[in-house]
Amino acid sequence: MNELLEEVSLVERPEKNKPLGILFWVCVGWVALNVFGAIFANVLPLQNPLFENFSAVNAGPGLHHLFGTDDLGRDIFSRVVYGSRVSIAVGVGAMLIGFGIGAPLGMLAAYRRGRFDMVLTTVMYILLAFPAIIATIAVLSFWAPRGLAKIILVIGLASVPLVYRVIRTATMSIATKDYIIAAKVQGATDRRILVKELLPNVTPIGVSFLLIGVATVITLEGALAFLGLSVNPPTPSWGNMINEARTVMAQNPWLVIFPSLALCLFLLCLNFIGDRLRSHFDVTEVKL
Amino acid sequence: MTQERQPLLKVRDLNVVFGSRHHAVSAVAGVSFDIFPGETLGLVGESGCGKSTTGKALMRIVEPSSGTIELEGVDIASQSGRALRNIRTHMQMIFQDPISSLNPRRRVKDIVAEPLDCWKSVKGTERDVLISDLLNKVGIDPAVYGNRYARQFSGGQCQRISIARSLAMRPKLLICDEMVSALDVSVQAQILNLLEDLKHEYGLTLLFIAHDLAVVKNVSDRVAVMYLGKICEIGPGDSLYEAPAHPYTKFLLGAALEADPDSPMHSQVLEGEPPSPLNPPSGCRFRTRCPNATELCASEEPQPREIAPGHQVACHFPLTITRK
Amino acid sequence: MLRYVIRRLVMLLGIVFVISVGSFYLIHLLPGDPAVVILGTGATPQNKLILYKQLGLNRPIYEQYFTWIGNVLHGNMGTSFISQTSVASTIRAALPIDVELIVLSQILAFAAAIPLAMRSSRRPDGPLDRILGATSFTLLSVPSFIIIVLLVLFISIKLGIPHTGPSSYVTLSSDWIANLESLALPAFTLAIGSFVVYYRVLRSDLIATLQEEFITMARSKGISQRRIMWRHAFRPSSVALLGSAGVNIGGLLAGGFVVQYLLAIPGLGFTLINAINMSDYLLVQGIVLVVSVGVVLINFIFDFIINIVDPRISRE
Amino acid sequence: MSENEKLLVVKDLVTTFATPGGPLPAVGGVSFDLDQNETLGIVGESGSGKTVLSRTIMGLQPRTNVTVSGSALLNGFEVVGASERAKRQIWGTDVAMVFQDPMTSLNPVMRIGKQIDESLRVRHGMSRSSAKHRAIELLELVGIPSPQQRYSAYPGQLSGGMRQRVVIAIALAGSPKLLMADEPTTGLDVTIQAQILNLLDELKERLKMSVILVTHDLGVVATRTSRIIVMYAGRIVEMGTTRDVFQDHRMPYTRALLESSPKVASPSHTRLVTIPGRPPNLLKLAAGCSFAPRCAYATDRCRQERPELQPAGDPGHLFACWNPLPTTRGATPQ
Repeated sequence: MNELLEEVSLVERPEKNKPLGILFWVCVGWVALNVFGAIFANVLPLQNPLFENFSAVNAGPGLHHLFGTDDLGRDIFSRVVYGSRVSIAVGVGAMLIGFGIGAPLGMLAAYRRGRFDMVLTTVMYILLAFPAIIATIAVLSFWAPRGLAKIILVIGLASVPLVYRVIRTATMSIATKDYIIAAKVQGATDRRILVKELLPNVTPIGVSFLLIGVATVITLEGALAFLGLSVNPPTPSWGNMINEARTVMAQNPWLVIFPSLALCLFLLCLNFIGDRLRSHFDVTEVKL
Repeated sequence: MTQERQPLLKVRDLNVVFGSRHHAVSAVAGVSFDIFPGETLGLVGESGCGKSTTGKALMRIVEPSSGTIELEGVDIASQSGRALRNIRTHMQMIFQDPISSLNPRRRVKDIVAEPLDCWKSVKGTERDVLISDLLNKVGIDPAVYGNRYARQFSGGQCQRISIARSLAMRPKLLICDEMVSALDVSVQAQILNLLEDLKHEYGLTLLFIAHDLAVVKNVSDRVAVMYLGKICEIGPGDSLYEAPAHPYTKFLLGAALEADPDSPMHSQVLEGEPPSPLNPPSGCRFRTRCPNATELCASEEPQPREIAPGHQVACHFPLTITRK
Repeated sequence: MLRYVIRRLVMLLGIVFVISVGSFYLIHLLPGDPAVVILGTGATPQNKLILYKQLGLNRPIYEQYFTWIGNVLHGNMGTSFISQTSVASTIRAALPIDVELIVLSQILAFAAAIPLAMRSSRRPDGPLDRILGATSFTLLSVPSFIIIVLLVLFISIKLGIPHTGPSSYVTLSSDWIANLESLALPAFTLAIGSFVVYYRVLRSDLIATLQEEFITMARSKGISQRRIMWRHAFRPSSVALLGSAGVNIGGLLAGGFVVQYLLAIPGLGFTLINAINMSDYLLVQGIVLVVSVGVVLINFIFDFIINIVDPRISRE
Repeated sequence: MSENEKLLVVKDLVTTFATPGGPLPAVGGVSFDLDQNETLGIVGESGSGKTVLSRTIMGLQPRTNVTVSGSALLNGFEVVGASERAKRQIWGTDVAMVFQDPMTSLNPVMRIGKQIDESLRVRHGMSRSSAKHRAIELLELVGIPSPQQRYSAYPGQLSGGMRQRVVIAIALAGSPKLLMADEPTTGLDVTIQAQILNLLDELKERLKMSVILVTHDLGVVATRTSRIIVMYAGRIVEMGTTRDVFQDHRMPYTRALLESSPKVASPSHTRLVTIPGRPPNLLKLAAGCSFAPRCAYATDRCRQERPELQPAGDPGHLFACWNPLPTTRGATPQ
């Protein structure tokens, strides 16, 4: 069908890009709101997430406590907002490390090819074969003491081979295009080609993968929290809030439901934005 | 001072080998030719014959494994770094796929200005005037289309933009690699005429690579025919088409379709398909499909020899030439 | 084909070697005295001495490795200083549970994903495709630990259905019905995650394949729709599916700990978490090695299957 | 000849795609017919609707976002509006198709022998061994060397020309009465193209088929068809015997098409006749003649009123133009 359509209407090449749609902007808004909350949690008129109000233990959602309180009387709404800090910090921080190292290497390897590419790619593929989750857990569990920075660093480094592979594949599909050869022929330097020709075309792929990567890392952080390998209580994170609430969820299901909802909505929005960008920029499926 | 014209481009014994030692494919095997200033040399052959690779090797887009490529006496094959980048601006190339030869995320003006910006040779308003002028020359209104992105254009328009870009540095030699084969006939005619006009206006020398015999004849002064990595015949277009000396050229011309119901049907069709370049036949590479092949063709490779002024053929038994 | 398999086998051995070195030196990458890390809190001077002797920690580091790998190849991964049991036997007891869980979940996931993807790809953007698209996309964003928690919350606690709650694992050999009941919840949870991936990958590939000219060609032969889907569209569309299945199954082996931990299913993941909590270094090391090699093997096997399914790949 | 002896009768066929930009009339009302054992050429540039037309005649248009109206009576079977199930009965036996690109029209993960004998076994109920036997015969028929071994090859192991022969073998498996060849030689080299065209000619005579040759290349149809249809913007603009279309064309577009392609016989540097502008956007078709904006002879009438096909003297020669070129027949009466 597409081929036939191209045949009949190729006159003025139609914009292939689908419009982004309202839902996309709703998701962007939601993500922005979460990030805003995470950054300005201190400044916002929120209750202290660590304050144990024993006069209001296990309260349901209401006016005073929007999402209710937990078994120690702590305000769940403010804990959810504060909890987003850890998730977002880990997700964004780890991906920044991953992209900071993996993306330039991937682009360079795909553009330069030759021995540089061969050696680097072999190393990365071996690292990729090593299950990143297991390695992360093993390192985090024996590398005391735990802390946010260490978690970000370990997950970030573990994501480098994956980012490298995605960016390298994406760059290679672009680097063989005639316009790259044309730029070379006009006497453009390698740096100019990387910045002016390759980067603008790799960026959309990179951004959509980055967003989906952030979502994946946040999920991983949640899993680590369940194992007690994320930040230490009482600092709230979405993961450890859900984990702590499990024991009392029969009595107070809100304790589980609100942080779960916050986590899932945030992940959903990230995935949706990433997915929409991918189809908008006509990027072929890049597998995670 | 000699009376004889000096060639603009002198290619001697060009070889391009792809792949590793065990799977070596010699895509171009000892190709030599000259291109004189102001002329158009057509390079024609079937897919896989190495014509495109030859064009790319001249620009060092693929690395030649041996041979010399002299542009006005300077050997391109031995240049590197900035010198190579510099010498490349004297030669430009237009590609087969008009759409993929333009960066979809850049504006038309910037694409055409790219060579100037690379060298920072022309700046400011002078640059803008030059770009507008180039776009006008190829029939694209710079005021209307200059700020559009390349992805919004059709194949024919993209090819016009490519031509404008290639002319920005005032190259001496333009290599056109199947530049009209992706276009419809009506658009193809527009582009071919445009190319002819610009050739005169800019005093260009062209290497025109294509598989379409009629198109090649139309644009070329001289034509070279390639088969399996080698040039089998080279000569002035009109005489080569009228009286081909190499059996392969004759078959190729015989297979060409004419839009004329009275033209003869293909009575003599070349049988079989070209052998694999991984394992080319000994001696003459065409001998496995040639009706005139003998023992000699298998044992000894025919060297190019002149059968008429400027008309060379690499065949032990060239077809008899009947001249008017 | 044979050349390709041999090349991949050599690569596999190389990767396994690197993994074994990685697992072995994990301890040296960590700061502090290895003996303290290994023995954890129970590091008496006497134990330390035994350990030093057993592992040869005072000998050159490469000799330590060869001693260790030699033992591992003989099925001896050492004896845990915490539980005083052989690491190999602990792993042997736990591994079958993982295998069973993975097999069950994959059967469920494929059984749902393949027919549904075939249905929805026949009418892209049709009602079924839209519903499944939205559902799968939402499920994609729900981590397995939340699914488990919510399932336990609603099924076990609210509805009070027995046998599906935590800590009810029964071995396959003792009572297979009870075993299946106890694995139903974790297998279902893992199946959801796999289903989402498989459905989405297969659907988009099938849609692309169905637009190919060879499908029109098959239609023009006058053969039935069912035959076109199964004989012509499914196989060329299944390369990405198999690739993601390889990655996903490896991921289940490596990342199955969440579900196992939450439901107290004593598989490798559960054992791993316990070992981490007990600071049982040797057991962690053993599990890391086994799981890593397992993941690599799974990827290798799936690569091999992909090559059989699509002869284009090995030719390239 | 009466209508029921015609192999194919097409009347007012319209194919419209539903696109995000609105309805797109890829084929906008086409009528013609085809005799038994005749070779008809359909010529047009990309965007002329020739490929969509050929698929619609077979009922092979995409199944979603397409509406078809009019009639296409193929060997007595009404294709338009027929269910997929009903059309399966004519596919392969009444009509078969040879596709443009042999790289994409063969299933890359299925052995070529299986692709040939599939319809023999499924449709004609042949046994495994007799189907294989027949498939090898077909491979031999289309000139594939060592067909026994080729039977179990994958398409990727064959060259483009060989693949196109395999596609033809598949099409011939059900002994069709009409062979629809859509740009059968476009991706092939000239020498291979000549081989394939000769093969099609030979098979047509041998198997008493009719052939519709869809192409953008006038050279392909010049010597191998008895009649030609010229399409522009989804409509027939001229139709007649091959000789009429080439030598006595009345529609300016036909002439422009003929003269804009370079000829081997004309000398180097011959200036080509060009058609200014580009083919129209089918989403924004104007009221008058679609070719008017590019036509040197266009008048106000051309821009406002669409010309219908009208007879041009010679039997079967029709053209759609208000200001036709003068006929050359008067000058040299036969």
